[in-house]
This record gives sequence, C-alpha cells and structure tokens, in this order.
Amino acid sequence: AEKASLRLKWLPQAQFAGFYVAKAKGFYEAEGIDLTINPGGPNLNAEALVASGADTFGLTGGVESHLAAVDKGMPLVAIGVSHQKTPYAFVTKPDSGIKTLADFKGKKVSTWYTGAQYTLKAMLATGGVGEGDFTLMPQSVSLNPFIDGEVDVATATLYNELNTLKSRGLTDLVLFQPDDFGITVQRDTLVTTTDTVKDKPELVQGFLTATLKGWKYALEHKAEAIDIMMKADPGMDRKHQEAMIEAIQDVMVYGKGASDGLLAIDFDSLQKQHDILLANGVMKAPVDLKAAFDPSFWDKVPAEDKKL
Amino acid sequence: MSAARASGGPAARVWQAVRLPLLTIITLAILWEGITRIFEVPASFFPPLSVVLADAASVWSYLLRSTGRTFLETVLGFLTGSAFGIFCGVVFAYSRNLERALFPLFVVSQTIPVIAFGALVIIWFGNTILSKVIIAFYVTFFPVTVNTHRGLLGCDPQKVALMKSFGAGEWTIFRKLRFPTALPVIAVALRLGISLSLIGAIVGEWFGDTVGLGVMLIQAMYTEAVPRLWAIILACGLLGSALYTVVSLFERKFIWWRQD
Amino acid sequence: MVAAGLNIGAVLRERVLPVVLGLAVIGGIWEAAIWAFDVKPYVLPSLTAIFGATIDDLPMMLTALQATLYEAGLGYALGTAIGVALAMLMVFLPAVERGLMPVVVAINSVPVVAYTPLALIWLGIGPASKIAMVTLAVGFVILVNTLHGLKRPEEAAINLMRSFGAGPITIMAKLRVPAALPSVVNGLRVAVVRAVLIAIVSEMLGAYAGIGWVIFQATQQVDFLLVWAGVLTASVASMILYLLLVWVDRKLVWWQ
Amino acid sequence: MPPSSTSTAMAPSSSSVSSAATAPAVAGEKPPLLELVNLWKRFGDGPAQVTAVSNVNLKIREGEFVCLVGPSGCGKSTLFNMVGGLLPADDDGSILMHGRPMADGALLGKVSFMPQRDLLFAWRNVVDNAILGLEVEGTPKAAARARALEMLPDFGLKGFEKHYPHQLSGGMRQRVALMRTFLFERDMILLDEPFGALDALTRAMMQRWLLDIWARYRRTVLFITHDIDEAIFLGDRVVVMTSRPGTIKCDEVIELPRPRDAGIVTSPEFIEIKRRLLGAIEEEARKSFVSTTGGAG
Amino acid sequence: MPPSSTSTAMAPSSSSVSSAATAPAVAGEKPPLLELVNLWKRFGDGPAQVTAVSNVNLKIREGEFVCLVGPSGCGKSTLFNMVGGLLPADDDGSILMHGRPMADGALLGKVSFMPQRDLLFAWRNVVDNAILGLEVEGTPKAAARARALEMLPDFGLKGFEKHYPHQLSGGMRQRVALMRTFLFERDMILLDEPFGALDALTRAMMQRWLLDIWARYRRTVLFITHDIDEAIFLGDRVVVMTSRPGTIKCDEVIELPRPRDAGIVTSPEFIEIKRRLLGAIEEEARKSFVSTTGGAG
Ligand SMILES: Nc1ncnc2c1ncn2[C@@H]1O[C@H](COP(=O)(O)OP(=O)(O)OP(=O)(O)O)[C@@H](O)[C@H]1O
Ligand SMILES: Nc1ncnc2c1ncn2[C@@H]1O[C@H](COP(=O)(O)OP(=O)(O)OP(=O)(O)O)[C@@H](O)[C@H]1O
Ligand SMILES: Cc1ncc(C[n+]2csc(CCO)c2C)c(N)n1
Ligand SMILES: [Mg+2]
Ligand SMILES: [Mg+2]
Repeated sequence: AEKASLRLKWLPQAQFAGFYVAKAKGFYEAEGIDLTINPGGPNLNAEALVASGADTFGLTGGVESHLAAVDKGMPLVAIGVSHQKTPYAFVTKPDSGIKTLADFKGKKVSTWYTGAQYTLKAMLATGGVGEGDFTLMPQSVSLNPFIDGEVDVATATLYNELNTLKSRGLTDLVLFQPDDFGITVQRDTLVTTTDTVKDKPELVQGFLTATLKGWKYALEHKAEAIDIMMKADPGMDRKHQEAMIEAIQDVMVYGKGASDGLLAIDFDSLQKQHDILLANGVMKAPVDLKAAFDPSFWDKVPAEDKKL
Repeated sequence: MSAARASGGPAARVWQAVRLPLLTIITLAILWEGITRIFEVPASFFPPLSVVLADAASVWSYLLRSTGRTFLETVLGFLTGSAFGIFCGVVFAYSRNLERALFPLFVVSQTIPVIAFGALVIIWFGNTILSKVIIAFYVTFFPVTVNTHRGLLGCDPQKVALMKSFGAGEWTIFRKLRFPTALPVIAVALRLGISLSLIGAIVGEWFGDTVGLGVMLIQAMYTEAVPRLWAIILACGLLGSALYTVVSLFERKFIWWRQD
Repeated sequence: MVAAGLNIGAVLRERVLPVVLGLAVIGGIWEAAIWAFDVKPYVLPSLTAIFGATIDDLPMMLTALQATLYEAGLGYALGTAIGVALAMLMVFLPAVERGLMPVVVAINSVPVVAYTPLALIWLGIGPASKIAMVTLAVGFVILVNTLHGLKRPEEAAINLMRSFGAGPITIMAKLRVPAALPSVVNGLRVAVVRAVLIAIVSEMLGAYAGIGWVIFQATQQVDFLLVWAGVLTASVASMILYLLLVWVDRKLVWWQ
Repeated sequence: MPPSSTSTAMAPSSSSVSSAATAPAVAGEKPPLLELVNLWKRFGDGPAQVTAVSNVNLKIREGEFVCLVGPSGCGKSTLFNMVGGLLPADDDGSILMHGRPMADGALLGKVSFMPQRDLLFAWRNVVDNAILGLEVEGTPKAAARARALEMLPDFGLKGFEKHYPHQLSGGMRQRVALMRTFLFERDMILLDEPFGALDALTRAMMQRWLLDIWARYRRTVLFITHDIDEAIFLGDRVVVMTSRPGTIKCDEVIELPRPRDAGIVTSPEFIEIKRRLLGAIEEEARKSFVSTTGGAG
Repeated sequence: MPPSSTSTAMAPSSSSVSSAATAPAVAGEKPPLLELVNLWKRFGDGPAQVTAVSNVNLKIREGEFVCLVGPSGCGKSTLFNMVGGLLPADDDGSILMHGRPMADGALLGKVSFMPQRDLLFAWRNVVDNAILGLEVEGTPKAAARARALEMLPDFGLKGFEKHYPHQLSGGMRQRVALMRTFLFERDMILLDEPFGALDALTRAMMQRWLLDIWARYRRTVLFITHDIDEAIFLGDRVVVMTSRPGTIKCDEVIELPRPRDAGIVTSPEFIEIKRRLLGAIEEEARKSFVSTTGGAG
C-alpha cells in the first residue's frame, strides 16, 4: 500500500468523522493507501504542511484561506469542498433587540479575525451597515464575554460553539447566517499539491473515493461514526460530538452537496466568494479558480459513493 | 539547633519534609471546594474541586496515558537541553569571542515564539516524539546556559591560581574547581529547566499530536470544558511538582555545600 | 583622555563586531540554504523578504509592539516585585517556603497557555490577562533565582551581622540582598526574554492588539511573511531589552 | 563522648596556678560581668560527634582583659561564638551576665566581636566594610564614614579607603576587620586572633590601640591568641584551654604592673609566667598529636 | 609613582648587613636556582595605582631555605605569586631559573605553593582537599588518599578525615592547606605564612616537619612569616622587604649551625641577629603608618 497522510485543520472531532470512518472501515486500504491522519492545532497551518510536502493531503481552512494560499504562491489544488454553506453564524440573545442587520448599528460585535470579519462586513454591507456603524472586536476562544453580555453579537460555528452555547442554556439565540444574505463562505477544503495531482493521480483518486465513502458511511451510521471518533480521542464529550455530526451533516448536505454529492465543487459559488475577497483586498490579484480547484477527481467518483 | 535534636527515623524525616506542603495542599483543597460551593461559583467560571476530580476520574486511563507520554517528552527534552545548555555555558565561559558572537543569537532564539512555527517544527522534525523533545529542549537550554556561564566565571581567581600552581591544565581546573563551584548556580537553572521543559513538551504536543497532556489541554480549552481544563491543570501541576522535587532531591544530595 | 577615544573603538571591536559577525554568518547560512535547497517561502522565507515585510508593515508592527511591550514590561515589573518579595518572605519564614514552594512549583508547572483561557475568562481579553500571565512566569524565575541568592551567604557572615545586633531585616538589606544580586540579575536576564515571549503567546489565544495577535491572524490567513515580520520585530525588541539588562548587570554586580 | 571525662577531670587537678574560683575574691560582693557555668558544645551526631567545648566554667569581671590560649582546634572560637550569642550552647550549662542567665542570642549586638576569618564583604570597599557595624546600629553613613576615614591612618590603611577586599593583602584585610570591630563600640570586646596576620610592628601598634581603648573606656576584653608573649603582655589573666574537648586547664592572673613596657618581655617574672603557661599549653597541644582518637570521639 | 624612588634608593644604602650580591660567592660557578632581576608589579591605573613590588633583585641557590619578612602589605604575597607563576610580573624585569629566563607561568606545577588564604574547597573533605595536588598530578585517588591518611596524625587531624572545611577550626584549615602543599612534592616550596594560625607547639611540630623534608630531600624553601624568631630559626637567609612599594631592604645570611635547637633563640648570636632585623623591619613598618600617602601613589 502507498503511504500517505492527511493533515486536519484541528484536533479529532466529529467535524472530521468521514476520514476516521474511512480509515477504520478500511476504505483507504481498499484503494491501496496506507493513510495516517494527523491532527491540527492552534497556529498550525495545514496549507503550509501540505504545500511543503510534509503531508500529502489536507483538510484546510476553507475557500478563503485556500485562495489566499494560492494567491501567495503555494502549489495547492482543492479536490473537494466540504461545507457547502457558511458553517458559522452571528448570534445574539433574543433580548438584545437585534432583529435585522440594521439593528447591528451601534452594537458590539465580536468575531474571529481569521477571515470571518470579512464575511461579517460583507453581510452587514448588504443591509446598509458600514464599517464605522458598529464596534467590531476580536473574539477569543472563550464565549464568556458574550454569555456575560459584554458583547451583543458573537460568532459561532454551527457545529461547535453553537452547541456549546446551547449546553450553557442559550437555546433561543437569534442567528444571522451569511447565506441568508447572499454571502457564502465555504469552509473545510480538501487539498493536495499540484505535484501530487500530476504525479500520482491514482493516489488522489483513491483517496477521494475512499474519503467520500467514509463520509457517506459516517452520515448514514452516525452512532458508529461517533464510536470511532471517541476511540480516536477518548477525552471528548460524546454528546457534544453527536450534536456536532448533526450540524456537520447540515452544512455538508446543502446546495450542491445535497444535489450532486458530498464535497462537490460549486464554481458559481466559488466565483462569488472570490469576488468578495478581492473587493475586500484580502487578495491582491484575481486567482484562476480552474487552477485552484480541480473537480476532475470528484467527477470520477461514482454517484452512489458520494450521494446520501 | 544541635543536629541531635533534628534526628529521627527516615519515616519521621519524610513526614517532616512533607508535613507543611501537605498541609498547604489540604488547606487549598478545602478552600477551593468551600468557596466554590458556598458562593455557588458557576462551573464554567471556576468549578468545585470535586467536580474536577470526578471529571478526571471519568477519563483516568486516557489521562494517565497522556501524562506518561508528556513525562517521557519532558524528561528527554530536559536531559538533552541541560546537557546542551551546560555545554554552551562552558564554551562561552572559555571563549569570550564565541560568547560575544553567539550569545546574542541564543537570546534571539529565545524570543521566537515556537508556537508560531508549529508547521516548521513538523516539516523539520516530523510527526514524531522528536519534535516535542526538540521544543522542550529548546526552552530548557537557555537558562542552563546563562547560569552555567555565570557560575563558571564566578570562581575565586585565587583558587584558580592555586590549581595552576599544581600544574593543573584548564581541563583539570574545570573538572575539579570551576564546575563544582558553578554547580549550585547550575542547579537553580535545572530546577527552572525542568518546569520549562514540561511546558515545552506540552506546547509541542499542540503540533498535531494525538496523545499527551497538551492535546487534552487544547481540546479542553477550545471546547471550554472548564472542569476538564482544571483536571489537566492539576495533572500538569502534579507532574511538574514531582519532576521538580526529583531535581531538587538530586541537588540536595550532590550539592549540599555553601559557597564561601 | 586618550582612553575615551580608544574605548569606542574597543567596544566596537570587542562587543559589536562579534555580534555583527555572528548575525552575518547565520544570515549568510540562512540565505545560502534557501538558495541552495530551493526552500519555498512558505517553509522559510529569505531574510531580505522578512525585512521587506517588516518595513512594509512597520507602523502596524510598532503599534503592536507597543501593546506587547506594555504588557511584558508591566508583567515583568510585577513579577520581579512579587518574586523578590516572596523570596524574602521565604527567607524570613522558612515555614512559608516549605509550605508554599511546592504549590508555587505546581502552579508554574502548568504552561501559561493553559491558564490563558482562564485568565481570559477572569480578566478579559484586554492587557490584564497578558500581564497576569507574564507576572506568573517572570515571578517564578525571579523567585527561584532570588531565593538561591539570598541563601548564599555563609553562616559565618550572617553571624558577623548578628554580632552587630542586626536583625533579619538588616541582615537581609546589608548582606543577603547584595550577595543575591548576581543571582537576581541572572533571573532578570532569563526572565526578560520570557516576559516578551509569554506576552506574545498569550496574545495568540485572544487579544485586541499586540505582536502575538498579529502573528495569530497572519497564520490563520496564511500570510507567512507577516508571521516572520512579527517574530523579527519581537526579537529585536527582546534583544534590546536584554542588552539593557546586561548593562544594568555590569553596573550592579561589578565586584564579581 | 567517652574520652571527655579524662580531660575534664584533669582540669582542676593539673592546674598548679590560681584557679578561676579564687579570682572573684578581688571583686568582692558584685556578681561578675560574665559567668560561664558548665558550658558544653557538641557538633554532629553519633560516632562522628565532636565535642568542641566541655564543662567550661569561667568568670569575667567588668573591665578585665582576659586572654584565651590553647592548642589549635581546642574550641576557643566555639567558646567565643557561644559567648557572643552566635551559637547556642548545649542545654547542659548557662551563660550569666551580671548574675542573670542569658537566653540564646541575648548578647547579640551587645559585644564587639571580631571573628577569626575577616569576613569582609566583597561588594564593600575598605571604608564601607569598616562602618558595617555602625550602619547596622543606625549611624548615618556620612558620619560613620567620617569616623572611619579618621581612623584609617592609625591602621596603616590610608590611601586604601576605596579599595575592595580582593585588592588587599592578608594583613590589610585583618586590619579592616579590626577597624570594623573597634568602630562598633561596646563594653565587651571579643577578639579572635585579631593580629595573626600582622608583622611585629604593626601588631605592636594595634596592641597599643587596643590597650588605649581598653584603659580609656574601661572595656572588658576577651582575646584569643596563639602568641603567649602577647597574651601575657596584654592580659590581666591568661586562661589556658585543654586540647579538644576544650575545657579550662588553668587560669593565671598576671600581676605585672601597668602600663607595661615592651621591654617587660625580658623580665624574669615575665619569663617565669611564660615558662609555666607554655608548659601547660604544650602538654595539651601534644595530646592532639598523640591520643588523636580522643579528638573526634 | 613619584615616591617609590626614595625607598628603592634606600635599599642598598641602608643595608648594613651582607647584601644579596655577596651571597652567591659560596655557590661558586653554578648559576643560582632562581634569580629575580628588577622585578616590578603595579596594580591599577592612574592615580589609584598601587606599586606592590618594585625593583626586586634576589638570588636563591638550590637547597636554600630563605625567609621573607616585611611589614604587612609590603608585597610579599605578590612577589610569591610572581615567583610561583600565578601573576605575570610587569615587563620591566625577569625571572631566571638555572640562569634561563622563564616565560610567564612557566613555573606552574614546578613548585609547591601554599597561598596565604587556605583556599580549601567547600565540597571536599579533609582528605580530599589534601590530595588535590596529587590528583592534579594524576596519582590514583586511592593511593593519594592512603598517603594523606598516613600523614593525618602528624598534622593533628586524625579523626577529622571525613570533616568538611566549614567544620574545622582556623588552625585546622591551615594545617589541611599545609598537608596539601607537602603532599605535592616539588623541589621548590613556597609557603606564605603557613603557621600564622597555629599555637606554639603545633607550630613547632610543623616546623620540624618542614625542616625534616627540607633536609632529607634538599628542597629549596621560600618562606613568608611575620615571626622574626621563626624566620631566624628556620632560615639560611632572612630577606627583609621594605614597606610598599616593596623592594629588598636587606638580606641577612644566618650563620647559626644546624640542626638548630629550640633553645637557640636565647643565644646571644640569635638575639643580635634578631635585634638587627627587627630594627630594619620596624623602620619599614613605621613608614606605612607615617608617610601613608606613599602607599597608594
Ligand atoms: N560546624 C561544625 N561542625 C563540626 N565540628 C565543628 C564545627 N565547628 C567547629 N567544629 C569543631 O570544633 C572544634 C573546635 O573548633 P574551634 O574553631 O572552636 O577551635 P579553635 O580553638 O578556635 O582552633 P584554632 O585555634 O585552630 O582556631 C574543632 O575540632 C572543629 O573541628
Ligand atoms: N589585585 C590587586 N589590586 C590592587 N592592589 C593589590 C592587588 N593585590 C595586592 N594589591 C596591593 O599590593 C600590596 C601588596 O600586597 P601583598 O598581598 O603582596 O602584601 P603582603 O606583603 O603579602 O602583606 P601581608 O603580610 O599583609 O599579607 C598591597 O598594598 C595590596 O593592596
Ligand atoms: C473561521 C474560524 N475562525 C476561528 C475559529 C476559532 N477557532 C480556531 S480553532 C477552533 C476550533 C475549531 O473547531 C476555533 C473555534 C473558528 N472556529 N473558525
Ligand atoms: Mg579559632
Ligand atoms: Mg600576604
């Protein structure tokens, strides 16, 4: 079997269930791949690790960071996009009085300064709220400032922070999802290098096929998938993981992910995201999307392996 | 305080040594539990000790495995870091030019936040225990170098002259005089170093490892599992104290004399 | 007279030249390695590129540096004060040392980053949480070094002071503290670098400003040059602080 | 400590000269300034235990100049440390001052003590080392320095006020330590071999200094020396200690008239006293070399 | 250094006793073992400069026992340090051995040197401190220890082999340092006030030891002391140094027959030599106290 490795964007959790399931079920082995799954961590750039050749594949930040990486000259190609809609939302407590985008004016909003701030600005711009109309502040790991009322709006991933907030009693939050305002930031891109695509297309093909089988199996057998995840990291909270895989299913099985199959690459959506990033000055020059995203492998995977 | 009075069996002496620390720990534990219970501090802010211990118990085998792994990395990093630190301190003590040229670079190296370069560490040293050991090594050697250098230079020049009068070469002077003179100062750095090494190992585990206290730590941090966070803090504290104690015991056994 | 003129030359030759040479050698190896092994900039950018990026973003870097130095400086001062005070207390009351030291060691054995989330919860995302973290780390280094130094004087010297009717406080002021100075300065040296580092690391886990914050964002946005520029800025600043301390050391502990 | 009994028993028997017990008769009713009763000091434990001082009984009257001599390692410095309050005596005995028992350390700050080793502080120059005692007392630095500077020429240290200990010769260091002791003025002065590293003349000048202070301010002086001439020349009494475990072997009152002239050392009375004392010391010193096992027992 | 010229000039003129220049006549053709030519040593710079040794010229023949006396702080230890190779002499002069000039430090390891301060290592016990020189030489530890243990009783240290320096009395420390020097056997022995902290008998026993070694192995001994009796009793020659800046004031050959008995100190020849030398030293010592500004100049 050929050795390969996958670098995740974060520690083991249900967000990456498909890969662990594919490995546990022997799907990679069946494709002749001996895959090692390497977790990520804070300040660990999966893009850099794949680009440098330290890892063969990567589940990296998302469309915006992939484009930034390609823009910076990293020889990366995305072969699939996991989350078909923005996996995070801007949340507020019902008593904050924020019901529309216009209500953001004069409020304190916290978000991650890791790209999410552009999404927020773009979303608010659609509601006529400019940069100077609200107070923007960085959001750290902790949600306490939001829970304690120090900020009016916080940012939460649908699969992680939102569940944390729910478990801490905030079940009736008002959500502002960027997609509802025509802004989409697709996250969790599956990438490899241009060299790997060129030199080992069969490896890439096998990897993607097995991965998709894994995801399909995971979403169809969630309890078993969570069992597998709990083995990978026994320290996790099972309930939290169960909630996560549900949320992950929602963001993956959406748009083309629902109609065409998991991890589908939707060039229309990509173009829109690309233009927003360019408009915000995140990228300096346009990027050739056809070069940055290569749907050819995904196209070759039989529909029954990727469609739920 | 005649020595006669301080005597007693080994058991009594051990008791004497652990009595106060134990008392402090028990007091702190009671305070912790009491305050959190009485004032009903939210668990997300500061959970009671019992909750923390219960949480630790729920994952005890994983916690134990993680502690073992971190322990191994720490010890390896500490040993290599101390050895390298002492070596560099010696080199610097003997070569002013090397010291002047390289020492600033050592300082620069210590100002680099390793956690900004997780990817680099993995690219260079791979996904192995080696990258953790390297980071533990990296944070350990500096204080050891500084103190070794200082300790070696702090030697009484008249004693050096005495050794020279015996025809001792630099190597002999080093072995028999300078190094023993520097030992107490080096020992201070070793005590700092073992704590730093543990920290290095833990941070090293953030770079894509699958087991270790550091892995559990970020999991807990980012899921805001506060009781788990405290459980890991306790585990780190326990491991760190144990290692520190071992180093201190070595120090007390081998470096008991007072400088004059 | 003549000496002053000679001195500058000597200082340049003996102090500055080796450092410049050292830096030049390392820099040369660095550039050469990048060229020879065709190292990609996302693995390791060239020095010139890093300098370029630093210059490009200089205003932002300096603002960030200001925030970081404020946190590091305040934490350093606090940590030193607490470390020295605690060490003195432990010398005055040995029971405090036996009782407290293990707890202090335990507290310090936990990486500062592990407390950071708690500090963020307790003290907020602002500078207070960073200052607390720096204080903690610096305090321990200073405590261990100071304690060692304060205990250094031999029994006979302490007895001499006692024979003059000196109480513990006078012995502390006139014997233990001067005897401890070399040790304390040692601690100060090691701690100054750590202070900046801890401030940066704490900032990476949540902040409004600072070098660590810049580095964190840059990492997330795959802006590797900016990461290195941040590191360079921090290093230069730490280096300056360290040299300042070497100078203080000379002034303070000249008798060794 | 098995062998200690032999030498303790010897003390009263072998003492052919006037014993300590008869001395206070001169003072009459008043209790002596200082009285040591059955003083012991043991170091270490078990087989390695060293009995440094055993069963020392000694009375010292106000204004007396007492010289202590004895073989090297017999416990003189240890005795001084106990009298100065620096070392707690073993529980067996007690130290009385003006007839009242003193707690451990009660004498600290009440005597001028010069230890055997100079113990100068490396970070203080000559003047600042000399004024250490004054500083501890609370004398303003400027005033203390002025006094020390005035004293420097008398100690042959003029021109060296800004030098640091490592730049001094052995004898110079000793003189700085001596200055430090004299500047710290107390009614009782304990000097542990203060002139050991000095040449004859410097020593003579220092002796003159000491006698002057002693006579002018009626200080009480306890003085350890190895130089028997010095002991007889200076002392009202010379106390000889036995070899370790050190106890009082004999206590000789020196009846030579004062002021004593340097020429006195050749007088027959002097030579007779010296002969007797030398005999006593040599008998003891010999023990350290012969029955050496008694040393650490 | 303006005032140094006065005392340098004085050296030949005021020396009423046989000068160093005449001494080698006894040895005949052979160059002396050690010859110091115009040796200088200055410490510090500018106004604070101290001239410790100035224009010292001295010849020492093989097998000679030379005692060096002089007022405290006159530069004796400095001279020793230069001879032992521990301190480079100023460029003015040179040190010749067997007529050949020696480079700085060439004598290291070739002389047994006992410094004024005992310099015992705190982490070594008595035996291990004593064998330090042997260890440096490469003698196996066990053999070295055996030799030291054998020597212990002679030095009155039996029973203390396992003690550490802080557990010793001042005189005991000095004896350990002495043992360390004797165990490191070399043809030339430099002793800097080796018996300063010892009582009369212990000192006499140590002197006997030293003379025994000297006579048996024809060692060359250079010996600093403050005790003029000791100097005359031990030495073939007594060299008197002037006060700082130290140079040779006079160089007296002691013609007393050997072996010398302790009783010799009362002989008229002895007393006459002593009177002469004391006069010379006192004249010098007085200078440190009178023209003190000349000290640091
Ligand atoms: N801290 C100690 N631990 C063990 N033994 C000690 C200690 N201090 C002193 N001694 C022992 O006590 C004895 C007496 O020592 P002390 O210093 O009183 O002698 P001394 O009479 O002053 O001798 P010297 O004339 O040589 O100075 C010595 O045998 C010494 O080894
Ligand atoms: N490192 C130094 N720096 C400055 N001056 C020094 C230094 N070492 C010695 N001296 C000076 O040199 C002079 C001679 O010192 P040295 O130790 O040779 O005297 P000595 O004759 O041995 O005196 P003693 O009999 O007191 O030991 C002294 O005035 C001393 O202050
Ligand atoms: C776009 C985006 N930016 C920052 C974070 C914050 N963050 C960094 S790592 C981590 C754990 C991943 O689940 C979290 C919460 C995020 N989640 N998503
Ligand atoms: Mg003594
Ligand atoms: Mg000397």
